[in-house]
Amino acid sequence: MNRLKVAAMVSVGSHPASGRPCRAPLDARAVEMGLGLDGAELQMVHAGDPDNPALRDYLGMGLPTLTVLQQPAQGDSIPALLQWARREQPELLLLGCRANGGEDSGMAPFLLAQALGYAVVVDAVQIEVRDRELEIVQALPRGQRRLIRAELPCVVAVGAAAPAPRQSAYGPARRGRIAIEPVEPAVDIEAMHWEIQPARKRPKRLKVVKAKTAAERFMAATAVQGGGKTVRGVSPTEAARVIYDYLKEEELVTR
Amino acid sequence: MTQWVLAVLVLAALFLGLLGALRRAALWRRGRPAPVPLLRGLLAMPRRFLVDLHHVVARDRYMANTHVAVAGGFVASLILILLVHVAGLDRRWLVWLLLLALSAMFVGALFVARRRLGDRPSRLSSGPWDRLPKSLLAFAVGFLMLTLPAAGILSAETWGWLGLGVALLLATWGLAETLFGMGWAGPMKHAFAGALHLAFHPRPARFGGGRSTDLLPLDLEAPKLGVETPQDFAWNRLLGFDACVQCGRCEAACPAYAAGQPLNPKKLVQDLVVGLSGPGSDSGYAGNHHPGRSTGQASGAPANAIVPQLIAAETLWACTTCRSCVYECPMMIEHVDAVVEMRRFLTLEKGQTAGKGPQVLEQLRATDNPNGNDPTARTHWAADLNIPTLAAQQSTDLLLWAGDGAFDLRSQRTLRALVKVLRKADVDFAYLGTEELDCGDVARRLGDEATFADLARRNIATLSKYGFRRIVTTDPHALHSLRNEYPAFGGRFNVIHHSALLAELLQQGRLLPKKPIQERVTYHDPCYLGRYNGETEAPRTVLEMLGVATQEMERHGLRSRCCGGGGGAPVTDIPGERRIPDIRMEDARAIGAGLVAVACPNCAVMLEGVVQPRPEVRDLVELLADSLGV
Amino acid sequence: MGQFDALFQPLTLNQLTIRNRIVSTAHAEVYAEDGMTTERYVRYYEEKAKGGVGLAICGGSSPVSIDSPHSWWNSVNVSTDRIIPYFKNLSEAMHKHGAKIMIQLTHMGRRSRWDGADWPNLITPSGVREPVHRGTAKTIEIEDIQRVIGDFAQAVRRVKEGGLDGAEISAAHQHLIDQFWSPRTNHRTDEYGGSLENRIRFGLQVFEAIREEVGRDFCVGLRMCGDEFHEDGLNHEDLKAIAQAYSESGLVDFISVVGSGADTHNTIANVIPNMAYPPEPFLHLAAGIKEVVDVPVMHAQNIKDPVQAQRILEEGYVDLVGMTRAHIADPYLVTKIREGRVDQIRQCVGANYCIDRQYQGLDVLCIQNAATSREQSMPHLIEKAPRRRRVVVVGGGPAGMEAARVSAERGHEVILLEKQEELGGQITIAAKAPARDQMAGITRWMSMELNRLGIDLRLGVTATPELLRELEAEIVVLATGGTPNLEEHAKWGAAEGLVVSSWDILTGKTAPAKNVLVYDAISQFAGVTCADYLAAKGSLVELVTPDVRAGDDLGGTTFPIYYRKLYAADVIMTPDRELIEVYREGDQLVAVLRNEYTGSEEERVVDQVVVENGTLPVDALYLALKSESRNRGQIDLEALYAARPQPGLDAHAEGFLLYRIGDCVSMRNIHAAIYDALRLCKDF
Amino acid sequence: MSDSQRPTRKRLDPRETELGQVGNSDRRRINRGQPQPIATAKRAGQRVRRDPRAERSISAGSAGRQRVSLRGLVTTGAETITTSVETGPRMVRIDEPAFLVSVVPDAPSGRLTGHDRDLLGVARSLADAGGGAVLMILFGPLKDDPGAAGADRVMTFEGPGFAGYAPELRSAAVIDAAAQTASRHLLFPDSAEGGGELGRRVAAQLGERPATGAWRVDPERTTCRIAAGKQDQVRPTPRVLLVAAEAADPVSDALYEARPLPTPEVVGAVLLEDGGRIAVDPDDVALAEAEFIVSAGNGVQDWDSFHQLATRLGAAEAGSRVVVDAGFIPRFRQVGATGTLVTARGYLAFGISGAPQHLQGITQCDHVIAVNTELGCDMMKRASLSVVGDAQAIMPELIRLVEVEGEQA
Repeated sequence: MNRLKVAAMVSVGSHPASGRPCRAPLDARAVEMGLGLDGAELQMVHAGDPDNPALRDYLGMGLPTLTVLQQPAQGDSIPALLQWARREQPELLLLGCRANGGEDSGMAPFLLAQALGYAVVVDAVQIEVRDRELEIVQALPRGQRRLIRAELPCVVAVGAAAPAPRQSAYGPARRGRIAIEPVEPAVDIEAMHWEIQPARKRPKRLKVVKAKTAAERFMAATAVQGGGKTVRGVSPTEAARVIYDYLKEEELVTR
Repeated sequence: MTQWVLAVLVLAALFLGLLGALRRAALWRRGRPAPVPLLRGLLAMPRRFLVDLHHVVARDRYMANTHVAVAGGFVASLILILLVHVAGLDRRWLVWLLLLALSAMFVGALFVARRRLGDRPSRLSSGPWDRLPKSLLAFAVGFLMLTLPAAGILSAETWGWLGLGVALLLATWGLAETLFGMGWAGPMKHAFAGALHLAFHPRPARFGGGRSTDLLPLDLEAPKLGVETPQDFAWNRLLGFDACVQCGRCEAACPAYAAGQPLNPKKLVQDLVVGLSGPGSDSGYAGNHHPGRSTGQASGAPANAIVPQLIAAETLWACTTCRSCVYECPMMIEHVDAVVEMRRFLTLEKGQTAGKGPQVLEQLRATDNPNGNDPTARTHWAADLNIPTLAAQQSTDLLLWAGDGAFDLRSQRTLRALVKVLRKADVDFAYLGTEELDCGDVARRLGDEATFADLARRNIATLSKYGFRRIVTTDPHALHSLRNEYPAFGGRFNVIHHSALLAELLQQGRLLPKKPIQERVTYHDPCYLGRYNGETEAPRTVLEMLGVATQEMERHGLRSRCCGGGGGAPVTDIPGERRIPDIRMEDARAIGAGLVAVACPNCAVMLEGVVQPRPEVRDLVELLADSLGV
Repeated sequence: MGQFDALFQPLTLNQLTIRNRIVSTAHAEVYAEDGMTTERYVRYYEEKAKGGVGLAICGGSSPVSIDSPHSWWNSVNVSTDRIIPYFKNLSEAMHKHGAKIMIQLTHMGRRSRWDGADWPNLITPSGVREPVHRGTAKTIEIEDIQRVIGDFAQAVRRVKEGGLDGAEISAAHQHLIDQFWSPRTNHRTDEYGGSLENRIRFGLQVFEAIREEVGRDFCVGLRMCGDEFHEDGLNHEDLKAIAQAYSESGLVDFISVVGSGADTHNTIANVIPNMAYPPEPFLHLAAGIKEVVDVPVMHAQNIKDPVQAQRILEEGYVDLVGMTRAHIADPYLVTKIREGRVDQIRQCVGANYCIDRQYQGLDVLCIQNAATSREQSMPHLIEKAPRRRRVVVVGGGPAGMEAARVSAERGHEVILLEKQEELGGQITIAAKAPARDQMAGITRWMSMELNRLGIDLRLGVTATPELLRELEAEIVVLATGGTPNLEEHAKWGAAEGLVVSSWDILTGKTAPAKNVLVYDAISQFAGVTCADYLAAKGSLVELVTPDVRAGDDLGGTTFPIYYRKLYAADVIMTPDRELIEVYREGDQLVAVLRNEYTGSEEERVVDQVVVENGTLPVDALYLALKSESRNRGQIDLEALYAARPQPGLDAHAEGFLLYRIGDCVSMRNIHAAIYDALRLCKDF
Repeated sequence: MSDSQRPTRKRLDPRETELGQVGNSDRRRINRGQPQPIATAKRAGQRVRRDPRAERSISAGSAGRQRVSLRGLVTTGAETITTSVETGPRMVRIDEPAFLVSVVPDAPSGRLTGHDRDLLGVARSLADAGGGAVLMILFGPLKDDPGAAGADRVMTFEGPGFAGYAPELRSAAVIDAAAQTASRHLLFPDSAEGGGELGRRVAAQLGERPATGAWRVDPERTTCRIAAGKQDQVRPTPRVLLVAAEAADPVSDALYEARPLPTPEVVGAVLLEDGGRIAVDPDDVALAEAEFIVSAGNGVQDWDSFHQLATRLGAAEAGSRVVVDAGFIPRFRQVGATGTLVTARGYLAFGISGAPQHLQGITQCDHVIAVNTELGCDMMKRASLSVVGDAQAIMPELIRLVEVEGEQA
């Protein structure tokens, strides 16, 4: 039986506190997911600067080689990655849902899938391959999970709820090989006209006070808001029924 | 005839024992090479045995005396037996001497037997070790019976054939245990391996009253980093393991063992003995196990990976590197070195640091501090103190090394108190501010030599830019790294612990405590200050000058019990039955202390983590600052 | 760095680095004398500095001009150079402990009283009278404007020369600057009125003059409001525009935002939100202003808890949190956060005892911390006694809890006997009323401290002379409290059960009836909150009082809360009537009222009459033990008032010392009970 | 004192100036005939008029006692004091829009999320800036009023193919709808509820480069948060936008037409199969994240039932500070300003009276259900459904109901 060809596409992240280059958290999870696949042949590929020290951190996860499609760090990595994927024909493409530190648009999985004609699943936390079929567990908000089945070939974008990546060990990181492949640099002309500014924190909205009069604004700020239906003078059984019906209506209980 | 039989017996035992010893030596030689001055070591051995080792053994008076009697008696007997019974030198005084030596051995062996067979401490291994006193008695009795006639006290016929047979049997048994067993892994192996271990000890600086506690640097270019298999250890390390007498003093001293974590240092050494002499299993082991584990599951061979077949990873990660096992070991075995060497392999080659270790190491690399704090937040604790930075003024008398306590609210209290006290004493000091990096202690104890080396080199480069006379730190771990471990990386600095500085300032009268301390105080010696740096007096001097009558806990000074905060143990967080700091707090409660004075940020955090109600925990300098009213 | 890292991030305002994000914002202390700071003033702030506060802003509404009177609130007078050496004392005291100190400067304009001291004509942009202070004022002339602008600049110079770290210019509570801003008070047609640009001109000129005088490097901030909540006033969008303009001027180093105008009785209550308000009710206003300015933003108003403060800072709503009342309740707030002793923080409960006193021109005191603002005589941190004694405290109300706490802090063996199954005494009852539940916070802290200190707490135990003798205490403190005083007038018919007490209602002992008359002879919280409680339960309530208005003794920031609620619930408030009789008629009660001023009488037919007439001391135990005690139960008043140890304490004599404190002596309030306990027990 | 000895006094009920008379036969009574309806006079504005002077004059004018019995009177302030006249929202109808802005809300369980409503606020501002209209594209019925949320047009795709997880067919539908209506902009919530994925699929298929994490949008320029939140990117507003939460305030002041539009036929390749939800232990989810929380306060004594109910409902457990202090609920499960601020869609509170600090912790909750013995406590004022009753009686009944219904289902 042929071994499943899997590729993990990795990018360089930046540490939230120090800004130093490091593994992109979701890409590292993608590599972790790839390493966990039995009987798969995993390749790691990166488009960018081969001298970036963070790349060694990926090698420290245990794979002997990281292919780097050499191009300026600021360039658009998608064309290079596509070109590589068309040549190498991996059946399963793993990458993080989002990069960490650049445009972070989260478009890469979709663009790759669209161009390659693969299926795409995002926010994956776990995958299993049986024959040519993939079972993917997808993370939903509030800790919920969904099962998705897909056929190979497929792009699986790994989410933050996926298992944490393994430790990057110094020995393998030092010994690992960075295989450099030069590619045509792709310049992102559109983005060159965009203005980049330091971000200011956007705190969560506190109150939407649409009140028009001063008195209403006053009340909105100082009094307890809300107030809905009140049920009184009913038996516990009836009370339970009212509550239960409400929960069902709002799909808080589904059973 | 008897004489002839006896000579053959002795010579045969000697020969077979020697054969075994050579085989044993061959096992050790499978280890990595280690440069050892062979002759100088051998020459130094007797002194090391009689002085240095005796110091350790003498902490247990009973055993020390017994050992002098038995070992001295045995060695003398053996020489005299060779002279009297083998060489046939029939000098009366020699025979009397032999009788004397045998009697000493007999009496000593009786005491050994009493210790072993009576109300024995549980730390002692049984099995062959319980047989040993009997064997020694057999030896002594057998040769006494055979020598008495030679002395002319009894006639040759006294025993009759039967008696003579019994005597010969006893002597044979004794010779088998001592000489044959010495070479072939009987309990007496310890004498032979132990003597050579003393001669070829990996830390010769420990002898002659010296101290050697720094971890040795690892060649990061080596094809394999750290110890994977028993034969990855240096040969003299293997020799050291073989010297173990399974007395269990390490076990009794080990905080992780006491807390029910899966580490028994004695068993750890025995596991390595199984490994170096394997293939084999630990089924012959007759002592206490790693807590929560049972005998018969561990197996190993010289070229097989140690973890997990021979030793579970948790066993290695439970160690707090407190060095109390090393300090207690009468055979001067270096358990901590072994643990760290095995951890190095797990971390550097396998990427299998336990617990939160991976995150801590990753953060250290990314931010130069173990919790991933914004590096610029390193000076937040001092925002209102206006401490000059060396970047601004280039030189100072005293450099304050803040350590990573700078990020921790608890430790900041200590640092702030120190700054106030230094100001009060009019000391000229400055700090590195955001130029300071983690000293690398945790990385190194967790086996990440690469990160340690990187941090050490960068810190040394920074320190080398500036002028200062001394470095002071509140953190004994930083003290140890900077003082003892940076020299190997080219950084030689005069580093003192704040307790020493405070004692100095108090003694010079530059600080005059005012308010007395009402609480009943005990002082907890940090491992990295006491055992690692030998500093047990200065903190007590400070307390004394504060007018505190300190109450000592049972284990204090160089034998202090660890708080559980060293060696990355809080990071790996190996579960046990209890928490180490709880045990230490029990020690304090047992003497009715209302306040535990500490001198290490790790100790402060660990001991304060014990649930209330408990004695208060204050650093020395906090007490001093209170008393000075600053 | 953990749970509270956002709090302990230093912040630099202009050239000034503040060690953490916690500020004690400006309030009037009412401790200055003759316009100069006093030892008490300095010690009050120094204690906060010791306790770790990052920045304290003192001198709420300190005037810069002589026609903005300082005497009404005993403020610091910054209109004279005489103040400079006083400032030096203050700044040295603060800097010694690493804290920064600024002062709030203002011209109050119309928001003051003219009937005293120099009898000034107050000034305001358009001569509009101020409702709360009844401040009539003249229309400010151009010459006045020039003068006041100069006064501001000179005042900031004095602040700088006095070594303070900065000044906060107030435009927050309808002071002169925001009287210019607000169309409510500015009807001018010259260059200071009309357009927003004109209305903010005066304030900008003030800042320009300040910068000219003290330079760009001295820290000067602006305090402003986020929404005046008046139909004819400034709304949030207006104030955002103003904030943006001041920020863009580059003259302002920080902006401190408070919610709500303050020139009516009802809006004043917003400014210092009491326990009825949600936490940080006006944070959205401060956050809105932060969105449009480039300078750091500070906000106070109901931020009392470190978790809450951390969340506000971490989310990035504002850059500095004002925890002012939190510091009045516990000046060691920051230290306790730093040291991981958050549970030991005496948390402000929002009773507003402090600020309500201030509005009455009385010195600021804390309902639960009697050491605050008495730093000269009362310790915040209690030292251990040289000798351990056995102290028995009877009664677990405020006096008893504090007595037990202080004695335990002294290191004594303390036994506390409480008849009920829980601690709290009358606080527990008070906390049953709507919007009063936070009162229980006083008990919560006390009880956690008593637990931490390991006292022998015996609940559900009635103290008897026999029991006390058995306990063989060296000191016995009786704090047995009071009981409702319904017996004062026999005609009320308490004996026949015609009236019930406010306690009966609040504890749920007596169920509310449909039509209830509440008679409140005390005019403190009990009557008003009892009426509120009944109304919330659906009763029709009339609240009758012989005083001139319902809840007459409630302070300026508190009574509006209840008026809002009582009016909304259609509670009839009938002042000036005395309850002279109650009698039964059929299954109803008839309450007879007499008008205080005309003597005319009228009746009410109701289902229930609730009388709030304060308490009578519970003193039977005291009287029984008095003669046995070494001191015959007497407290040496001279020693007590001078904060000296009681005379009998140093003697090693036989027998016990007996003291009684709190309502079991005579009815006063929580603060009085706690103060007595502290000053008595601190020397045990 | 006997009745005959009583002096004669007026009886007055200032609540109701309607003066009646009662009293004993030996006292003077005033029969005022038809009482003057002074206080009850109401203007059209529903305000009660009171004239204390008039009340006083009536009482002053009477020589004897006057009594008013309040029994039977039902007037309470709450019913009569209404400060403003209710007016309906402004109706807006755009018949011939210059262009359409299409919005695809998440609308899980048929309810618009807060994020959806913010998104509609953005859509409205884009549409209103140029005489356009907002088209809401839905998959399945909506329980909320799309017009009130700001939609001029609504297109609802229904059918089994769109139900559940169907991003491929949905993206095909959105592309078809956008093509059919020539939408100028396509807006998605950049959410984890599906909008983030759908929007990116659509953009990739259309070959559009979308603005993602857009938080400030106007017809010309869009600001997106990038670089792990450390930078903003300002760019021309593109056709496809994935908009962050709170990029605009929700629409609240007008009612839009929400005219239904016919849906196009949708054909699309489906490579993914929805395997359905996987059961998750609610206690494994962080409290701040929990979907449904059952919370206990002082009024809960029956802890067995409480825990059992939480398990049966599949809800996370939480509590007020009081029960946490008392040790019934662990500290990390405390809700409130001093504990955790929760975001649950449902918050079922037993025996919690609603201290301000507690209410602060549940401001983000959509559906608050309060069970309490105290009518009128603050928790009930906050709740969307309040039940007056004892938690101890209601919890077991609810458990029973969940069991029975669960079996039937």
